[in-house]
Amino acid sequence: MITVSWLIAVPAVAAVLLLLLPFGRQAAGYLALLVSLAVAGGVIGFIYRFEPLGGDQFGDNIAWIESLGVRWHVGVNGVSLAMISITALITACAIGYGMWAGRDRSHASFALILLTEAFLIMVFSARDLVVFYVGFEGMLIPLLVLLAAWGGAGRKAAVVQVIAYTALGTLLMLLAIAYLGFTAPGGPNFSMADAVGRGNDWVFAAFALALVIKSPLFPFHGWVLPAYRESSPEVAAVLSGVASKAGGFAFLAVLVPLFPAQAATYAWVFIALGTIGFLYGAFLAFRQSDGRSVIAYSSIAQMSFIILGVFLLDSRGATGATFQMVNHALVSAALFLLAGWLETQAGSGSFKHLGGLARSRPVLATVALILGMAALAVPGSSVFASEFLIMLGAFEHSWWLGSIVAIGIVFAAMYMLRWISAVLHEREGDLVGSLNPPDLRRGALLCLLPLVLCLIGLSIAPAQFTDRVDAAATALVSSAAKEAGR
Amino acid sequence: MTQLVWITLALPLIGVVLLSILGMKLPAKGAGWLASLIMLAAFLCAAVATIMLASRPEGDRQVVEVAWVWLTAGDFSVGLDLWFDELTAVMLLVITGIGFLIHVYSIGYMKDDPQSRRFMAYLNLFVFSMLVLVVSANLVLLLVGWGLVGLSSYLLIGFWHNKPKAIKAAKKAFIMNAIGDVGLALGIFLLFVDLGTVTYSGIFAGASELSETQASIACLLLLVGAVAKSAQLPLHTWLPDAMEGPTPISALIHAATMVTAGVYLIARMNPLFVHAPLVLDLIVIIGVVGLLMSGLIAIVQTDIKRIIAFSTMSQIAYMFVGVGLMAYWTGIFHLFTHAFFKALLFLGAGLVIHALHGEQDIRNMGGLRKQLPKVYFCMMIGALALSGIFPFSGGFSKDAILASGLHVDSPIGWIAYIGGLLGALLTGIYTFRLMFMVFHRRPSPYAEKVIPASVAHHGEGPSSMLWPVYILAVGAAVTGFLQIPGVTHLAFSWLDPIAPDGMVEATVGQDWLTTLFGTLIGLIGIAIAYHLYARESDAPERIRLGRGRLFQHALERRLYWDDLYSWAFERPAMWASAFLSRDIDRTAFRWAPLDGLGQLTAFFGRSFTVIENGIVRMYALVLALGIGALILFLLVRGG
Amino acid sequence: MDIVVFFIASGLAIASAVAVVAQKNPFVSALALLGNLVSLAVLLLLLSAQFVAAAQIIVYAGAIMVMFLFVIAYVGPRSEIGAGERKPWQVWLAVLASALIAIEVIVVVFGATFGDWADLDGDYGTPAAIGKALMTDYLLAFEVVSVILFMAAVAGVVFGAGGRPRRLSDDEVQAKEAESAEQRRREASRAVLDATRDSMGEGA
Amino acid sequence: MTVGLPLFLAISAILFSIGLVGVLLRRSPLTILLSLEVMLNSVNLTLVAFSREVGGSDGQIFALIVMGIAAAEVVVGLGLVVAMTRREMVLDTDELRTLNG
Repeated sequence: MITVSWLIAVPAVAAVLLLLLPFGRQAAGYLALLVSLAVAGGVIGFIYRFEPLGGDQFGDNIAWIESLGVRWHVGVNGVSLAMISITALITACAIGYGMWAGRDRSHASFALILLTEAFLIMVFSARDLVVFYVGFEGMLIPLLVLLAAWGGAGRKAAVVQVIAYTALGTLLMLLAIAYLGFTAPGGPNFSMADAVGRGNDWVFAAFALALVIKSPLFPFHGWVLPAYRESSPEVAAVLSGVASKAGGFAFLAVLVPLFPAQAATYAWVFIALGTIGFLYGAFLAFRQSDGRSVIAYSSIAQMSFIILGVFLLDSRGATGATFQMVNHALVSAALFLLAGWLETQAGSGSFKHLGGLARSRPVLATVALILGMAALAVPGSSVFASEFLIMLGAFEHSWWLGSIVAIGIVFAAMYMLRWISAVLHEREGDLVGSLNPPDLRRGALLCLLPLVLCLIGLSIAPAQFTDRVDAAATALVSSAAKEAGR
Repeated sequence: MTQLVWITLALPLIGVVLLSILGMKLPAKGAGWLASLIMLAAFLCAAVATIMLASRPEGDRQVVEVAWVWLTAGDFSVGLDLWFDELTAVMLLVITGIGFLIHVYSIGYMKDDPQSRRFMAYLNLFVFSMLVLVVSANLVLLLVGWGLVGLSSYLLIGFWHNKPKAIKAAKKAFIMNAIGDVGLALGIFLLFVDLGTVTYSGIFAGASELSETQASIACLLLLVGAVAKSAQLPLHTWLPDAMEGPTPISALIHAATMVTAGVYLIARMNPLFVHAPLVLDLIVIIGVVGLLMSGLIAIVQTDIKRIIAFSTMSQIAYMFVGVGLMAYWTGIFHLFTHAFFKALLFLGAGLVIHALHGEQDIRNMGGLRKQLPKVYFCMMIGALALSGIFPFSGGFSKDAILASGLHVDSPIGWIAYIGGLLGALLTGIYTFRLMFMVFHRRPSPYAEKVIPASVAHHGEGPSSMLWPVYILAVGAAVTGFLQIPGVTHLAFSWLDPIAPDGMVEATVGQDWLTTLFGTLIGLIGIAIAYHLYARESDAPERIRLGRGRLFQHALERRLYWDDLYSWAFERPAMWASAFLSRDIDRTAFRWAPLDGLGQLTAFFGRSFTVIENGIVRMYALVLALGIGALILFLLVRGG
Repeated sequence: MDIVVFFIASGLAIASAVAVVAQKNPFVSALALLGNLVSLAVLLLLLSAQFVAAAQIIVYAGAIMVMFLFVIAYVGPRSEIGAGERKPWQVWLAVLASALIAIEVIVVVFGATFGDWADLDGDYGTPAAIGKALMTDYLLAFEVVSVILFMAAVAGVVFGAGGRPRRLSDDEVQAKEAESAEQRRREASRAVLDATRDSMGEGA
Repeated sequence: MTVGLPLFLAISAILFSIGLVGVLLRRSPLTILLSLEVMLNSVNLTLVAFSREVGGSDGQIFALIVMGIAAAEVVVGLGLVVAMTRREMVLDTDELRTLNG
């Protein structure tokens, strides 16, 4: 019986092997791809066997560090499954893209991506605070190395930015977890289930601040832009697609259930910040001068929106937030791959040099258009479905909140249309002629296609997703909702 | 029967998929015919389904079917629900029928365009979206269709994507419509919060439980959506710009189908709107003001398609008046006839533009009657129908709307009646200004130069472009006979069941009286147009430079709506966004934290370089001092 | 009797220690340290630690100090480093720290109550007793020290002899020669200048 | 016997602090090593004095071992001085500041 521990162990072991053994570029790529596909296969098995009402599944619970009461306790519920699925998918696509693009010291870069995957799955399946913490902070290490070693020209400053922001959060979270673990009755105990409701306001604040920074939520978004813009495309895809979702996931699956009283009391803070961030990010996105900045700001907006959804503390908000995390992961990963592809092929991502790409590039135009339309939540898309749920939840929370948030739809339309037309339409940019190959070809296309197909599939039948997730997501916020008197 | 509707819905989608996948493997013409045949099949299915619906007893013509659940969360669930009744049937016929004709027309119109396959795929996508909009049995699915037609409209307006103006217009249309989507979505949220359901049947059943305030707010929000989609005041500015798209698009989307979705929405939701009488009055007022305003603006426009676009706005405003007066059937009836004559006018205009190699300015036309007689004849039918001249179709439908105003006999009714008649005068003037300037008068130098060669080359146009025009001309001429006051009664009786609370129908006498007035006023308008524009005359120029020149200028600037939006929203938003991202975000959120951290580190660094200077004995000194201090501490503490 | 010896010896020890620290010439410092060691040996004898005192004289004064003197002789005059540029606060802080420690210890020592000296066995402090302890209870420590000493000896050889003087490239040699020639010339001229000035001064 | 343990300890502390001043203030490695010897010796005195107070030989053994270590330290230290000399470096500890941050 395959448990989720396997999905963590396999990529981790493969990463170590890749780092230690002298693989050639081809061999390393194929091994990494194979491993990531194997993980994806395992996840598909999970999806197939998953019982929506069955609580935690595919888990393990064994002693790990006995003297500290730390247990290797992992499990998968609906929300975890959703996040693990996109992790597996996006990692596979990122590795595929890395193979296609060809990196120096490729075995190391693939190993680090696989390591990130292992840590991420650890975060998404953790049922013990220490396991969670190790995954949450551990994933930063390979990502930072990837950024520092394979990033763009401004990578040094970007790394400093990221470290400066996240180090603070890390420390606070560690303190919060230590408090929860060591004040447990009957000796140290880090089990999440036993920590419910034991924290006070300060612990909540420390924990929340760490997540706010990681997500990121306005006003702690300063590190996002350089990090996303300077990473190589596949790393940006992982970073924005999954790593940032770890923050949103932790809000929903760790913070709110662990601190129901505080979550209910201070929900308004997060709702306010989420609303501001949603509108702020969207508003700023439409004056950026290159594709990746537009997508980065839209990611800030979307993450704020997701957290807003979590803190609505109802079924609509929680399910919608989970769904939105998945959708946004797919969209932003694909967009970053696409924008990165364009940037590397053309030599610049600036709108000044691009434009008119739709002409005689049908595949590129189609993919870009589908992604753009999904990103602006055109009705009927899966992004629309999830945004609709969150906004409906917001409207049920209070009509004015729903009304304010709905303005975001217009902003999203504005910046995405600007991106589409700046890249695809109008006059042809001066660097467009140098694109080689001129259109998306097999290699890069194959990395994008799974993401696009998943989006289309989710658009056709979003209920297939929400049915599996609804029970778990609702359960996660139910105690906080009770505290809030809803 | 419902299977047929499902097939109707599925066919265009299959078309999209086929055209996208086969793509370049198909010859351009083959793609066009494939798409057209699919549309024909869809039309036939819709027609058969309608006949089957008609064959059912009158009280039993409302079919609801759930295909699958699309989205769930807690107690909220949205299905792919189908709603098939008389109104849906009318819309299906219009969409697929006119859609088919325009597909055929497009084969000829786009034959020289290398991207015609993409065009056909978009067209099919549009038809699919529009069908989703009208067959939906719940508001969310309607919103899906609503958004998808906006998307297809965006794609098609911006079809020639190397034209910056086209792309700008497409974006403008999409964003305006997004504002409408927001209104509609908020309306749906409100209804769900109040009633706990989003299905039509649930809303209709619960509508009477709503207070008037609740119902009014919900209706107002729905109206925002309707106004944006139907290009009514104050969200109308996108429609004239949308004429940058290919002409068949203007005919199909921006005249016959999509822009009438607002009317459809109000007619569809009539059991709800009944509970919001103030909103209904507001709709009438929006309609009256809109029809007068756009009629006036149309008189001074010089672009042939823009004139027709403003006329579309004006005609949809009539439909708004109709539904606002609770005479829903008149609105839908006018929608039906309008689809024919307006598509006819657009397609005719497309033939003219085609013959003139893309020239759209009517001042560069003139005298085309001789070279394009068939086009002239067909467009004349359309123009007469548009001007509401008896016995053409527009006359019956428009007069039915105005007669309802007379019948209602309230202040609002009188406003509608008088405003509508004034509008008829304007309609006559601008329509025949167009006709006279294009087809009569002395040919302009440009037309003289271009036309003979063009006609000699391919006649008035390829037959794939001419035949749809002929068919539409027939439609524009005869569809009005569905409802000859006192004789036939089909439009009312067919649509009557859609309004459970009943709807307004004028008496036969009121009808004929209005028809008389309407025709007379229309003829007066035509006469004025003849006087001013049919012959060479300096009258228009005198007006232009005379006492009314400020007014003239205002009209030419479309009453400054675009300038208002530009100055009130677009520019401040652009400036604010640039300011925020360039000055605030970069300094406050990106650099300040890092810079602050850097300053802090540097400060500590500088402070410690005094002792951390690499000289070992200084380290030892610190060590010794530390030991001394430690012992001192222990001593003082008395340990 | 004891107390007189104690004060004389400790006075000598302190004086010689000050000399070690304060003398500019390391040769003198080393000799002062020798005096310090001898005074300390006297103090150790007062404490009945005959063997340690003997070892102090033989090992320290005999072996270690000789090594010091050799090295000082080898290094020569460049071993003399004056006070140089030393900031006054450094001096004050160093003195403060040292004085602080000394005073604190003295305060503690005189504030505490100790028992009387223990009664001694006959062989207390004799080489036999020490040797027995070293070879039984403290064998491991003894062996470890011997290993450390051995390693230190190896290290001393490596440091002192293994490192080859940096060989200068030809260019550098030439540059250096030119520099020293220049310097000689300058010194010579300065000497002449000084002499002239002196004579002129005398003349004036 | 009239000389008490506190006197020995006090002398030891004074010697120790004198040596410390030397270590802290002198810049010649040779002088520093010499000052260090003063410090070590003062500690030896303490060890022996306590040993006498208790009446066991442990302290004396300890003092002997300190001597051994001191010898080792001197060997290494002097080796370094010789190496510096051979490399024509200035014998000034303040010049060796690769440790600075």
